[in-house]
Amino acid sequence: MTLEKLIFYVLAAVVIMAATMVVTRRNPVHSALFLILAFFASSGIWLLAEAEFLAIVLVLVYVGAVMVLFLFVLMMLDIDLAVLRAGFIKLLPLGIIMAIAMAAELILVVGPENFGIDKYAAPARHAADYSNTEEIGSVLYTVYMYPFEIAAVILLVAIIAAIGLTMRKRSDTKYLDPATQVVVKRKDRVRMVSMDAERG
Amino acid sequence: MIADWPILSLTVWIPIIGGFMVLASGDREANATKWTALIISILTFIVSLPLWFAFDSSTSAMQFVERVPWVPAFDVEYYMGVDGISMPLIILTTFITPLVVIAGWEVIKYRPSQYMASFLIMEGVMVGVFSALDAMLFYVYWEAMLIPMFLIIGIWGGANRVYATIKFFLYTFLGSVFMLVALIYMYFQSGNFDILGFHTLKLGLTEQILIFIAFLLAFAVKVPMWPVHTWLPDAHVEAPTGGSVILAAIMLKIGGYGFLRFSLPITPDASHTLDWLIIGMSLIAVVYIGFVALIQQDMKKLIAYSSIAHMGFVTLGFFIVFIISQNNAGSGAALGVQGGMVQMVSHGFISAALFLCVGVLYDRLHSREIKDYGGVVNTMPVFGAFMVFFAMANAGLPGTSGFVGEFMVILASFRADFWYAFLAATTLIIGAAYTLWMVKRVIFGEVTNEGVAALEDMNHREYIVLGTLAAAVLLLGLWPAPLVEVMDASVNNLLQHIAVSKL
Amino acid sequence: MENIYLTIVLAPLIGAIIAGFFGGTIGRKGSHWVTSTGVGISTLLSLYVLSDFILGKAETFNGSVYTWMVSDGIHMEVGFLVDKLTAVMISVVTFVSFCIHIYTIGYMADDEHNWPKTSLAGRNSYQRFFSYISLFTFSMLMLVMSNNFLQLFFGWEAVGLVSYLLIGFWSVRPTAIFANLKAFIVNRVGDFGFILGIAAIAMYTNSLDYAEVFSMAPGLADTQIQIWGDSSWSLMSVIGILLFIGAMGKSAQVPLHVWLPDSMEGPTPISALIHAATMVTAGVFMVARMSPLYEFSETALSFVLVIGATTAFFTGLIGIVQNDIKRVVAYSTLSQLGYMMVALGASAYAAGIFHLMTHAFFKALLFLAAGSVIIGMHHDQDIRNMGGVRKYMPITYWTSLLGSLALIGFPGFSGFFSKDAIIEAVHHSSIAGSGYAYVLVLAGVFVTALYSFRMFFLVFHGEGPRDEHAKEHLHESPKVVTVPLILLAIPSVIIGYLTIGPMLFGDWFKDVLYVLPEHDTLAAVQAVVHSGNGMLAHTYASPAFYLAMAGLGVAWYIYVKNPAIADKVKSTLSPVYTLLDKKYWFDEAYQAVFAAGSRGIGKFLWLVGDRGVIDGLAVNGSAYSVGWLASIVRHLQTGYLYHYAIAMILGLLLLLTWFVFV
Amino acid sequence: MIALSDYLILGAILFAISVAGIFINRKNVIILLMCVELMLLAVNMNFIAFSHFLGDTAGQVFVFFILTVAAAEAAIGLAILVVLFRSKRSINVEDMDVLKG
Repeated sequence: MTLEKLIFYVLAAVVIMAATMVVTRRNPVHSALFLILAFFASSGIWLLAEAEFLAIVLVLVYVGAVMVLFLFVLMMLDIDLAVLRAGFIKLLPLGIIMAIAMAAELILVVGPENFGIDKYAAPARHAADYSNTEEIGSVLYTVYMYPFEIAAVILLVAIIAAIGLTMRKRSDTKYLDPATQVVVKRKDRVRMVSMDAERG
Repeated sequence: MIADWPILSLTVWIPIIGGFMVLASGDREANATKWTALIISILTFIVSLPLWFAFDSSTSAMQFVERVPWVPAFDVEYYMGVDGISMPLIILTTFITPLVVIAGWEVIKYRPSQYMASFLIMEGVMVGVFSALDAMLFYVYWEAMLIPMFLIIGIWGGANRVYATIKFFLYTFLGSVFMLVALIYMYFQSGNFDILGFHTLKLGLTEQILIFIAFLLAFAVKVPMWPVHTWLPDAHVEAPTGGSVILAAIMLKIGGYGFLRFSLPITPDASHTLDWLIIGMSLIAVVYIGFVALIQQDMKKLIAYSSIAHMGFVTLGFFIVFIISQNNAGSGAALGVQGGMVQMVSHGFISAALFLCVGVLYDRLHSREIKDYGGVVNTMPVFGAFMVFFAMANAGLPGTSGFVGEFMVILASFRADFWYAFLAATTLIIGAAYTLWMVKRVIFGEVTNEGVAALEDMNHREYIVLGTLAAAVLLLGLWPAPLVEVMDASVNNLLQHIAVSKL
Repeated sequence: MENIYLTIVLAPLIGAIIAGFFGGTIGRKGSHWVTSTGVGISTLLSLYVLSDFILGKAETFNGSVYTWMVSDGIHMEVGFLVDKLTAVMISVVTFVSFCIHIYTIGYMADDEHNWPKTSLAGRNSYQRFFSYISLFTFSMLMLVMSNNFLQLFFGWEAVGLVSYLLIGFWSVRPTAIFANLKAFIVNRVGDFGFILGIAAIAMYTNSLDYAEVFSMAPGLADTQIQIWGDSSWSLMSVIGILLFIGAMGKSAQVPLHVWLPDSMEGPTPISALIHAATMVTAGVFMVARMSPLYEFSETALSFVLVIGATTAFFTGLIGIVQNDIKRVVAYSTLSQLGYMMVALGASAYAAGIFHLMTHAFFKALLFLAAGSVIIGMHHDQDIRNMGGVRKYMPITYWTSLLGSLALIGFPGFSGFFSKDAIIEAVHHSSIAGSGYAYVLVLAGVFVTALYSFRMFFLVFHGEGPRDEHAKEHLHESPKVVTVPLILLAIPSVIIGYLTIGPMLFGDWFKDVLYVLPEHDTLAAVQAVVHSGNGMLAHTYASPAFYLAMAGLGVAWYIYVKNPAIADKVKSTLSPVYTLLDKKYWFDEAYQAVFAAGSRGIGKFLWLVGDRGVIDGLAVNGSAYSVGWLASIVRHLQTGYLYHYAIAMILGLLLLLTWFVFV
Repeated sequence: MIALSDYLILGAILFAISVAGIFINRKNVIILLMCVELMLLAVNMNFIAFSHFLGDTAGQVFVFFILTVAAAEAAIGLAILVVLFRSKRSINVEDMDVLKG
C-alpha cells in the first residue's frame, strides 16, 4: 500500500463519514460544518487526481462562499428543529435500504470489474512544472468560450435574482427616493403668495 | 394578356388586405365601412371572373400558375394555380361572399366592421385553399380559415356559441393535424411540398393507407361525413346567418376538394382499398342523416343535417370510381366525380339560399324554431315563393341545380352497385319529406300567431340576395353543360391518374 | 316544324311566367287572357300537327334543342320527339287544358272567399292559379314531347311540382297542405324507382336518348344482372319494373294510389286537368312509350298487368261508398287508370293510349260537371245533401249523363270502345296474371257502372237539396263553365267511334308502339272484330255490356226506385262497408308505418345515434373522460417536494436496476 | 496505485448517502439543499476521476461549470428559502403544498 493510496483511503473515509454526519445530525449547523469537512476532504482527493485548480476552487468557492451562505441563512432563520426532525427514525430504515440498494447497483456498474486498475491504468504523473490551471485556462477561454460566458451570465442572473427575491421594503424604515428628489421642480416646493402689506 | 396577370394572388389578397382595411377603419363610419366591404367583395368577384372566361377547358394542366420561393430552407413555395376542379369552387367563393356582405348589411349591429372584415379575410383565405399547389401553403390557408370562422361564430353567434365554437374548432383541428403529419411525411419522401409532385410520388400500400387515413380525418371532418358530422349542426345553429352561409356553401366544399386534390391522386391504392369505408359512410350520411333531419325542430339544424346528407352524395360520387372502373372497364367513373363536383357547387347555392331564408325569418321574429312559424305565406308571399323554390331545389327537383349532381351520382352509383344507387336514391323520398314538411309547417297553413301576422315581406336587400341565388340555381339546373365542360379535362386526367397503381 | 314544336311548348310557359311574375300588374283579366292565349296557341298548333300526321304530311321529328350536359360520353340533351303518339298526347293535353283554362275563369271568379281577408297570398290567387295551370301545361308538354329520359324525368317531376302547388293551392286549409305533401312524397316514392330505372338504362346503353336506347334494347334482352346474392334477374325486367314503379306513383296505382283521392283538396279545375285527364296518365304514356323495352320482359308486363287489374277493381269498389262527389270521381279515375295499365300489361299499348284519350275527355267532363254542381251547391261536396239538381242545372245534367255513359262503356260512347278493347285484349293475353286480370276488369265494369250511376242518381235525381237555402240559390252555372262542358261532351261521345279504326285496328301506332308478335293481343282482338262498327255489332257477345247494364240497373233500383234499400244493404254488409269506407286502411297503415315509423327512426337516430353515441360518447365523452382522468391523476400532484423527490429517486433506482440487470 | 474504480465507488457511496439524506430529512429544506450539494460533489468526483484517467481536461471544465451552476443554485435556493420563511415562518416542506392538484 503506497502512501498515495493510504491518503486516498483516509480522505475517502473522512468524506464518507462527514457525508453521513451531514444527513444525520440533528442540528443543521452541524450538518453544514460537516459538509465543509466533506468538501475539504474531497478537495484533497482531487489533488490526488491532479486537479489542483478545481481543488482550490472547491475550497474557495464552496467552503468560502456557499457554505458560509448556508450558515448565514441557518443562523438568520428561527427554525423549529423538532418539527423538522419528526419522522426521522421512521424513515431511517427505508433511507438506508434505498442507499444501500443504490450504492450496490452503482458499484456493480463502476466497480473494479469494469473500471479496475487492470482496465484503466493509472496515468503517469505530470512533470513538476505542469500547470493544471494553465491547462484548464487554455481550454476554457478558447474551446469553451461561449459556455464560459453563459456561466458568467448565469451567475449574474443568480446574483440579481437572489437580491431581487430577498430584498424588501420595510414600512418602518425611512429612506429617500433619489429619483423623486431629482425631478423636483421649484414650483413644487415654493409657493409664491402675494399678500397685502399689513396695515399697522 | 389577361392570363399573365397574377389573378389568383389578386383574388386572394384583395379581400384579405381589404379586410384589414375595413378592420382598421372601425365602426365610427359604419355605413362607409359596409360600402367599402361590399365594393371590395364585388371587386374580388370581378377580378376572379377571368379565371372562368380565360380558362382553357381543353387541358388538365394547372393554369394561372404563380410560383416563387417562400421559405427556401424547407423548399416551401408560394405556388398557386387552378384546374377545372378548383376553379369553379373559387368562383363560387367569390360569388357567395358579396351576397353574405349584403345579407349582413342591417342585421349586424354589433361591430359591423369586424364582421365584414372577417368575411373578407375568410374569402381570401378560402380562395387560397382552393388555389394552393404547395402543401405548406395549403396548410397555412387551411388553418387560417378557421380563425375568421371561429370569430364569426364566437362573437356574432347565438346563445350557446362558445360550446359550438370550441366544438367546431377542436373537431376541425383534430383532423388537420393528422394531415400535417402526412404532408410532412411526404415532404421527407419527396424533398419538397409540391402537391403535384406528391401525385407522382411512389408510396407503398401501408404508407398510402396511413396517409389516406390522415387525410380522411381532415377532410371527413370538413365535409362533414358521418360520424364526424356533429359539429356542423351546432355550428350552424349558433352561427350568424352569414357564417352559416359561408360554412355551408364553401367551407364544406373544401373537404370535398381535398379528396380530389389529395386523397385520390396521392393515395390511389389506399383509396381503392378503403373505398368501401367512404362509400359506407356516404350512404349512411344520405340515409341516416336524412332521417335525423326529418325530426329536427330547428330550421337551421334541419338544413344543416340536409347539408350533411347532400355532401354524402359528393363523397359517394368520388369514391365509387374504383368499383365502376372494375365493373365497367373505366367508363362511367367521370360521371360520379363530375356529379360530386356539380353537387358541391349546387349545394353551395342552395344551402346558402336556405340559410339566408331562415335568416330572413330570424331577423324578424328571432326564432329558428319551426313551431314559432306557420302560415308565413299569408304575410310574406314573395318570401314564401322563394322558400318553396329553394326547398324544391333542395329536394332535387329537375330544372334546379340540386337535381343535376344527385342525378349524375345516382346514375354513376348504379354502375357500381344496384344497392348503392338504391340507398342514394332514397334521398328523393327522404329529402323531399324533410324539406317539404318544414315548408308545410313554416310557410303554409293559417297564420298561427301574432308574430307571424306582423311579418313584413322581404325588402330590396333580401330580394337581391335571394333573387341572385335563385337565378344561379335555375341556370345551373337548366344548363349545367358549361360547368361540366370546364372540369371535364381535369376530371378525366384525375381518373387516368388514379387508374394507375402506385405500388 | 321545329319552331312549331317549340312554340307549342313555350307558349304556355311564357303565359305562366307573365301571369306568375306580373299577375299583380296585369290584373285578373290580363292573366287569364295571357295564359289562355298561350294554351290556345298550343292547342291550335297541336291540332295542326295532329292533322298533318293524319294527312300523312308530317314526318316523325326527333331533334335536340340544346345540350344539357355531356358527361362521360353520355349526351344529355333537351329535345323533342314528335311522332303520332306524341301528336295524340299533345292534342289531348292542350285541348283539355284549354277547356279548363276557360272553365277556370268561371270557377275561380270568387276565389277571394277561400282566403282569410288579411292573407296577402290570397290577393293574387286568381292570377297565380292561371300561372300554375299554364305551367302545368308546359311541364306536361315537356314530358310527352321528350325524346330522352332526362327530359322525361324533368317533365315527370315538374308536373309533380305543379300538382303539389295546386293541391295545396288553398294553403290555409290544413287538409290541403297535408294532401299536397302526401302527394309529393308518394310520387317521390315512385320517382325513386323511376330514377333507378333510368340509371339502369344509362348503365347498360350509355345513353339516355330514346332512339338509341330502343335500338339497343333487343340486344340487351337476354342480359342477366345480379342484384341480390347470386340470383340473376333479367335486365329488362328490372328496368321495366323500376320504371313502372315511377308510373305507379304518378298514375296512382296500388299501393301508391293513396295520394290521388286526397288530391281532391285542390280546386276542381285542376282535379279535372291534372288528377284525371293528363298528369296521372303520364305513367300510362310512359309505359307505352317504353314499349320497346317492356316487350322484352314478360315479368314486367305481368307486373304491370296485375297491379293495373288490382287497382282497377279494388279502388272502384271504394268509389261505391264515397259520399264526396269529387272523391267518387277520383276513385273512378284510379280505377280507369288501372284499366289503362291492364291494357299496357297485355301489350295492347294502343288500347291503353286509346283509353287514355277517351278517358281524358269524359273524366275531365265529369270533373268539370262535378265542379259545376259544387259551384251550384256553394262548395258543398257531399252527395247526400244533393238531389234533384237535374231541374236546376240542365246543361250540367245532360253533359254529366253523357260523361257517365261514356265512363261505364255504354255502347257507342267513347268509353265503350276503349274499355271493351282492353277487356278483349286481356282476354286474349296469355302472360302470367292475365286470367286474374280478366276476371277483375270484367267485375270492374259492373262496379264502374254502379258507382257512376249511384252518384249520378243521388246528385241529379230524387228529392231536391235538403238545405232550403241551397235550393234557392241553385241555378245553372255561367257560360264559361258550361261551354267547356259542352266542348268536352262532344269528344266524350264521338271520339271513340271516330278514332278506333286507325288507333286500334289501323296502322296509326305501327311505328311508334312496339309489340312482339307473340304478345300482340290486339291482333287477336282484330281477328274477331275489325272496326268500331264491328264492336258495336258484337255488343251482344260481350259480357262487359251485360255487366255494365247490370250495374246501372242495380244503381237505379237502389238509389231511385227503392232508396230505403241502400241503408239495409249497408248494414247487412257492414264489414265490407267498413273495409271500403276505410279504403282498406291504406292511409292508416302508411301513416302508422311510414310516416310515424320514419319519424321514429329519425328520433332514434338523432337521440341515440347523434346525441347519444357520437356526441355523448365520442365527442363530449372524450372531453369528459379527459376531465375524469385528470381528476384522478391530480391526486398524484400532492404539492409536497419530498414526494416528487422520492418519485425521482425511485425512478432513478428503477432505471438503474434496469440498466444493471437487463 | 489508486484505481479508477476507487474514485467511482467513492462517488457512488457519496451519492447513495445523499439519497438517503433526502429520504430521511425530507422535511428540512436546508438539509435537502445540502444533500443536493453532496450529490453534485459525487458527480464532480466522477468527472475528476475520468478526466484524470482519460487525460481529458473536458471533465474538469465540466466540473467548473457544475460548480458555477451549483453556486448559483445555492444562492437562489437559499434566497427562495428566506423569502419562504418570511411569509410562512417555517421551512417545513409539509407547509408548502400550494401546487397540490
